[in-house]
Amino acid sequence: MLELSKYKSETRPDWCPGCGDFGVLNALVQAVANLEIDPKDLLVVSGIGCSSNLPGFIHAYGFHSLHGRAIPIATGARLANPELTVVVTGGDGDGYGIGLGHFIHAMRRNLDITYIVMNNQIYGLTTGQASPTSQKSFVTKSSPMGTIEEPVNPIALALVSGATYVARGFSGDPKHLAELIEKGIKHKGFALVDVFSPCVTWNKVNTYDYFRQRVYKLNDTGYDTSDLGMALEKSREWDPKIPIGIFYETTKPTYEELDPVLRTGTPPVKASLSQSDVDGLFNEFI
Amino acid sequence: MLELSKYKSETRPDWCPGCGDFGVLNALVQAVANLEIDPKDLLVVSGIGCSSNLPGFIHAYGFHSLHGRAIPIATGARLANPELTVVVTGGDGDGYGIGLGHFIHAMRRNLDITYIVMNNQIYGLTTGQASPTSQKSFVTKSSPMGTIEEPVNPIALALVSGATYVARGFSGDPKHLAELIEKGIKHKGFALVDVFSPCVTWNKVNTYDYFRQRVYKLNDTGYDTSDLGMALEKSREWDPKIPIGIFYETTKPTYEELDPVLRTGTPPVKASLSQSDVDGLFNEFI
Amino acid sequence: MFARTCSRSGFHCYGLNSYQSAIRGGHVWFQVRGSEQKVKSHGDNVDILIALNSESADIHAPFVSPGGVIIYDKDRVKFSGNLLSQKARALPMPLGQISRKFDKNPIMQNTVALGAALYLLGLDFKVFETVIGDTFGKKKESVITANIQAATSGYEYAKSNFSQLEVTAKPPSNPRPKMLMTGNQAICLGAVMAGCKFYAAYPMTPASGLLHWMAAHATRCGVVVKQAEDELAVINMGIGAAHAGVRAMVGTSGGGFSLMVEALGLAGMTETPIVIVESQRAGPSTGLPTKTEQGDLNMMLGASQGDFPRIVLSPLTVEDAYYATIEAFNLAERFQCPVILASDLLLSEHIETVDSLSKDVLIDRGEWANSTQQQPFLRYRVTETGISPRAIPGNPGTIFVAASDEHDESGVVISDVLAGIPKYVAERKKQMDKRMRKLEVARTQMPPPKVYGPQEADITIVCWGSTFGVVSEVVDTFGKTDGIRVNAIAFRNIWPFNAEKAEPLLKSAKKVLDVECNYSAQLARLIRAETGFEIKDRLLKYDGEPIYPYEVIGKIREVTSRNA
Amino acid sequence: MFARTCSRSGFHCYGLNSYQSAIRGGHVWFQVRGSEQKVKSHGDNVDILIALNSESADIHAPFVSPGGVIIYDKDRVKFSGNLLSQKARALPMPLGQISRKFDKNPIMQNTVALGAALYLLGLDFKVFETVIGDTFGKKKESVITANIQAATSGYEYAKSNFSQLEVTAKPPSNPRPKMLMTGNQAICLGAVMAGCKFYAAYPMTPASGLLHWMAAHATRCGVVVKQAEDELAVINMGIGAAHAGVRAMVGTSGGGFSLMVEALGLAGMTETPIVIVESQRAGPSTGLPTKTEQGDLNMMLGASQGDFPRIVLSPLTVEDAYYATIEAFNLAERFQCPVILASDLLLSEHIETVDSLSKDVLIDRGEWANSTQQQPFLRYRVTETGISPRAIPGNPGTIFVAASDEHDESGVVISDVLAGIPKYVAERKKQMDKRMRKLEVARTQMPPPKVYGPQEADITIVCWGSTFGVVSEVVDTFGKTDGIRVNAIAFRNIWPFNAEKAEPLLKSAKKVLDVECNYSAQLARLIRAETGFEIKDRLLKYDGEPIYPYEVIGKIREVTSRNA
Ligand SMILES: Cc1ncc(C[n+]2csc(CCOP(=O)(O)OP(=O)(O)O)c2C)c(N)n1
Ligand SMILES: Cc1ncc(C[n+]2csc(CCOP(=O)(O)OP(=O)(O)O)c2C)c(N)n1
Ligand code: SF4
Ligand code: SF4
Ligand SMILES: [Mg+2]
Ligand SMILES: [Mg+2]
Repeated sequence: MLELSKYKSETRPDWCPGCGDFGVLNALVQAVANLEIDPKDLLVVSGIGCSSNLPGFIHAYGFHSLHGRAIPIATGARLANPELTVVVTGGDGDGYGIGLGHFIHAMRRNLDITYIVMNNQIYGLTTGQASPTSQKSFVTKSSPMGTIEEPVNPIALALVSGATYVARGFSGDPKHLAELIEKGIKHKGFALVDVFSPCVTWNKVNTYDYFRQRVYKLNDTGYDTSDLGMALEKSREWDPKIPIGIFYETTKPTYEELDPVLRTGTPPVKASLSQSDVDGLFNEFI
Repeated sequence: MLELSKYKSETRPDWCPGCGDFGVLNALVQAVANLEIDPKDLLVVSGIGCSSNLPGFIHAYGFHSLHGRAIPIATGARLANPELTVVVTGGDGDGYGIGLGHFIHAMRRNLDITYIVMNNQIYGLTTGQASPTSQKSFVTKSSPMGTIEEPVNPIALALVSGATYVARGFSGDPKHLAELIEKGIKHKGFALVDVFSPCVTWNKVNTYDYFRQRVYKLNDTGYDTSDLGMALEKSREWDPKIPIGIFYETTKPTYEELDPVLRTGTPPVKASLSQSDVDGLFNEFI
Repeated sequence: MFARTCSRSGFHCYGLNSYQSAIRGGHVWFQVRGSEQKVKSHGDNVDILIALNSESADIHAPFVSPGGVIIYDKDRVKFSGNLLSQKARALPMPLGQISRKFDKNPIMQNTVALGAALYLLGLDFKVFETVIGDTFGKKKESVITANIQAATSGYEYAKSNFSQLEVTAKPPSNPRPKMLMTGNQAICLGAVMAGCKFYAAYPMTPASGLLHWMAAHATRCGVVVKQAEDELAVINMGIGAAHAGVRAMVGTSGGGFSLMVEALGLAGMTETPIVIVESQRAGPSTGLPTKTEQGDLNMMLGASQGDFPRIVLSPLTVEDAYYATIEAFNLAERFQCPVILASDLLLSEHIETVDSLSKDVLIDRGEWANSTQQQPFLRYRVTETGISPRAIPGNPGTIFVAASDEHDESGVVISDVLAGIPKYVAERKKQMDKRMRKLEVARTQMPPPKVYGPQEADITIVCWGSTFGVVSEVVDTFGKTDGIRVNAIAFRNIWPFNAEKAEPLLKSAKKVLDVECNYSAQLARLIRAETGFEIKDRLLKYDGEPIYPYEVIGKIREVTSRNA
Repeated sequence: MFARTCSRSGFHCYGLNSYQSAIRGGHVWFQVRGSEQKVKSHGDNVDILIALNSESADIHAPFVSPGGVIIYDKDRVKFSGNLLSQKARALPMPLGQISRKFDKNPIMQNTVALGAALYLLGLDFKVFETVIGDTFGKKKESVITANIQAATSGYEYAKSNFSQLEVTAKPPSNPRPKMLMTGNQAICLGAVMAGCKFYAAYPMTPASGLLHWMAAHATRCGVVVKQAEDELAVINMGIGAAHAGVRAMVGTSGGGFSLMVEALGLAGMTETPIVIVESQRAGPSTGLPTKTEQGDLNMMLGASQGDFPRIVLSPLTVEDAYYATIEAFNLAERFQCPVILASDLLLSEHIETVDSLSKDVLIDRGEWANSTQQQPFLRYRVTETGISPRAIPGNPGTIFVAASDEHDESGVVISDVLAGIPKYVAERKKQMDKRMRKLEVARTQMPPPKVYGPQEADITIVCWGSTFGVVSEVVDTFGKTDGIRVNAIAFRNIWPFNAEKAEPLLKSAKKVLDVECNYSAQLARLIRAETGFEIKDRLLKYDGEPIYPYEVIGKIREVTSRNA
């Protein structure tokens, strides 16, 4: 294990005291320290949102990009340099709202990246509007009469879209969360870690207490993480109890292993810029 | 039943002879004729693609919009005038590729519209590139070594996203397809009709023959359309047989029934433009 | 609450909130200026500064006006006082101590300080009580009581410890309560008065206020309000709603507008009327989400591929935002094209008293096909003005398809099998000409830019949008008291640009100074592109803060003294 | 295949495909011009017209040059011949009948007609055989044989029935096979020669050819090619790849570029080098997907909120497309900003012989931090040129976060808790100034517009991008033979606009004519915005078809005769 201080950023997180995102940051640091990933080889990519400020708070390379576009940025970076450990962090609005299309397309690619979503069921940074995971009838600034849409179910979407590692954590249990993240990073292929990360300022319903009373660990129930059908069933559980832990895990060839250029082994960023057979290339046009 | 000729457009379809989309057009006409929907009350919205040319080929109001944006256009139109029958038509690239996010968000709204996707597993109009439903290893102009991504499973996505009517048809069986579409339009809430609609020009794998040899009707097997778990299982069936028919059907309040303004009954397009209590409104600012 | 107390007491006022994206803490302050006269900008100085932390105290102390005061928490704020100007006073108060008596929420400190401010300015405490009552109306009675008690304590503390300001507020002789609103609220009010029935948005500072107001007033005003999954959906929903026949509006800031670019052209091509509020903030990219800028003009003018008609209006004041919004809906339907309402953080979020807004709203829905339309119905009929009578789904006899592909008069697409055939090559040109003719007609109907101040001036300031606030204040104050005569040309109906009307105004000016809140003088560049007239003297600010009167005045002095 | 036969025979040629979105049928034709001299445009007339249906025959017959021929299927095409010009000949052939002997695919008719054309022009049949062999190389042997046999039959039929053209092609004395490629291919070749390692795209006419070529050459050239789910993903993937350190390119047309707008600003703000090919087609909106236009310049210049540096190059010819692409990569990395390569359907899709392209490619990767960087590493260090040394993930000692929010020199965002604090207000301004300084430096380095033709001219044509093809042909031919002296100023390095170099050229011209393929004279407007110089005479075409030499000549005559 590397020292946790290796990942300490100069910048103090600007989250509200008590924000769930602190727990996620700590868990991520714990995970990469356990895995002994050198900060220089770690790239943390995010979109925009309170949660998406995370890359600024960890000492590692980072890209704090656009709202909803973290996954394409991460995809490009990973394809250019598969030697990097690429972790994507962001919010529920960022990933399951505006970024939903990218999220699903990324999963069917099974690129070897880890996606951590700080799901607070609210738009935090923009001061409290309904998010795609807000529970039905949730009253916010943009839904004064309560929301009327079915919330997105990220776990179920991941399961039917080809993700090869699907987990859910709770920032109120950072030790468990760190394990989930660590396994997700170690996992070869796309790993989703959805995290209940309470927004103490704008979401007065889905609080730490709310989750403490409801969550239980799949792991404690002798659950089989290789059973997709069962995973789908578990993904629909919410009342009265909510499962956390690894829902599903499987092994499939990664995108990196299948791409005709990447499978040759040289990371593009290290390849020579000049073409090997210039004459042959030019002759194609004659 | 209204006469089919009522829906006949002046414009002859410009699809390649044999294109699966002819079957879809005919089935749609049959369905709206059976339902006696006056062409003036029918709005057909599409994106861009061969399949998205459909609104030009049926005598009804239409909006041939942007690639991937048919669903938001249809959503706006329906919210402005819920007295219209709104049908969205398009391709797999349009709906499951660039438009995937809108597709999923629309389903969780359960707006009462019908979405027909002419799924030919290829980008037809742009002369044959891989689409999000292209089978793995499919060779196209953009994937000369074969595609390496897991195809999108639209049925499964619909099932986990809150769609209340989920069906699949085959344009080689237009009578069955017409029934599915008719039921979809009659259904209160979001209805998806995914259609195997072969592209005879660019997809030489998923041909009429390919499907004729594989499809079977769920209806013929005493299948229970109210069982979500079973529907999910069926959605994963492909080899050796592929189910068509209604996968799942349920009743839930529609968006129109829940929206605080729409549920008052007056379609916004018919509401008076002037405010009823102007003084009260102005006084709020004092 | 303080601003509302002023406006109800019949004062004019202007308030600006300075804050950050981060929800928590950071450096947050709110400044209010009140006066018997209309207040047109946030001004240079503050009369009463309330500092809840040392940082705020240090930063803003130098701006406390002579005769003004700084109120701060004597237990928590370290404040030396030597940053204050000579005649200003430092008034330490036990804000926290008093407030904790009534509620543990630290926000209550504000209320205590407000109470003190009321005393210092000689405002009527009763008016304040009604404001508190209305503000917390829906909350528990106890909250109201606590607030009133806290304010009273502050009032009493100030009364026993400090003397009133010299500049105490003399209530206007005939106190008439004024309307107080933000630019965003003025836009919303204009929209619902214009008959807007559909509003879609995705949250984004500084446009979120539109969504919040609309959502809160949806049922009351009969507006279907849709928070969509992203801005692509937002604008396409708006276009769909407009196609179905309602007046539709969408709102966003620059980043969201970037995502609306493709559909802007769709509205142009299908000739669908739609109003888009673009409330600018400091860019590029995510930039400074809570800071102001006027940096998106180039984008609004260039957005989307190809040539098509669009209209851009930039309201000059909160009051104007109300009228410009109504006008935007009329223009959108008259010319069947997208209309962009260019606001910015300063205009959208600052709060200002407005003189009575007209409740008499003229609605012009443009040209419509009647239901006994001759067949075949030509939705895109080529006409002299370029305007073709519209029809909407549900109407018998006018069935057509709106298409983003090029089409003929009836709407049939000519991009596929017909493209390249001479007849359809000509047809394409006719449709382009027809659409662009609308823009030419609109151009001739655009009013000239607003000339503000004296006819004759030594220097003429050119500006657009919210910057008119500070510019007009300088014209009114400095321009009237100093020897230098100042007037302004404010561009509000920005596009299509009416060069015939603008050019003579510019050419006849003695000296011209361009004042904009962006790096590259985007308006000045537009003016040059359209008239050839180059404005060399420029005051450009792009650090996120609004322009202050003293900056404009300084620049005026510089320009007029040079080779004078 | 015909074009390739010409080029292998040492001729210059230029070919243009006219087609529609619809895959099937429609009105499809392909025109080729060959000559001993360089051919610079599609020209006005055709020497040999092959018409497979009556429609094509009727439409194009008037354009068959005197001495030229029209070949048509005598069994299926009704052709009266009275549309032909005087000296042209109509040559009916049993195309269908002959072709059916070899294959049931109707495409084989083309091959028969090509065989006839070879005879008529006196081209070497052997060269054609090698072309067929290479074209169908990967297909079955039988296909090759069938094609050769079909062509032979056509050749023989023509030989026994018709006489050769008067303008038979004299093979150049020293026949050197020439390279033949489309603009898209030239861009691809330039990209891989410049070391591009990542190409992302979403299919879109007329940029799809880039994706097809790149996908086919991915392994061979070591380029990771990613077809993404949409253009939002495309450009963000490109930016991600560039951030990780490779040279990255993306390609699209106007509609897709509309979706890239937000990320353009991201590249600007994070200072990430990225090359974006924008191949324009006729807009607005979906428009005419298979037709050409130069209508997106306003968008390229205005795209994305706020001010940030971007560079726009518009290659003038296929050959130039190769060099401009290489330059684009160098500029992107030197100035760490997005570079837009403005192509259009005509340039991207027409096929042209090019004189030998240099294989000697200069690569300039700009400024890099070394690994023993002083700490803390300042990724956005304020420098005199605005350029800050870069670093990429994986490098020790240079850890930083690239952020779309405003940031300080080290990359720490100052948009949240720090915004509005005077120190950071100043910091913001410094970063804006730093970024925009890069644009100023780039501006001074931009070459002047290309002056083509004689120094002294009676009329100077202003153009950009692919329109240079037809303009330069007119300068070469008409300009040399007619009494009127013509030259041209072609804008290729469009932005940042180097007014100092352009203005004197424009001002010293006797008469200036703007020739553009768009409605609103977007280049002329840019020129006026930047120099004040107004070009009143304009030849603007926006019906989807490229500009023909005769149109330019007609306009020249009009302008020069007026008050001459
Ligand atoms: C294109 C665009 N639209 C809107 C915004 C405004 N915006 C910033 S963050 C955010 C939502 C944040 O919610 P979430 O992703 O859940 O993050 P959280 O703050 O809750 O952690 C929005 C809408 C933006 N930055 N860009
Ligand atoms: C923003 C944008 N990107 C790309 C395109 C080009 N384009 C037109 S249709 C199409 C795909 C069509 O595929 P699909 O939706 O499956 O329809 P099909 O033609 O197969 O019926 C694409 C990529 C476009 N019109 N707009
Ligand atoms: S607003 Fe909510 S999500 Fe954002 S920092 Fe505060 S607690 Fe966390
Ligand atoms: S290309 Fe394919 S999808 Fe398009 S019309 Fe032809 S057969 Fe149909
Ligand atoms: Mg959130
Ligand atoms: Mg398709």
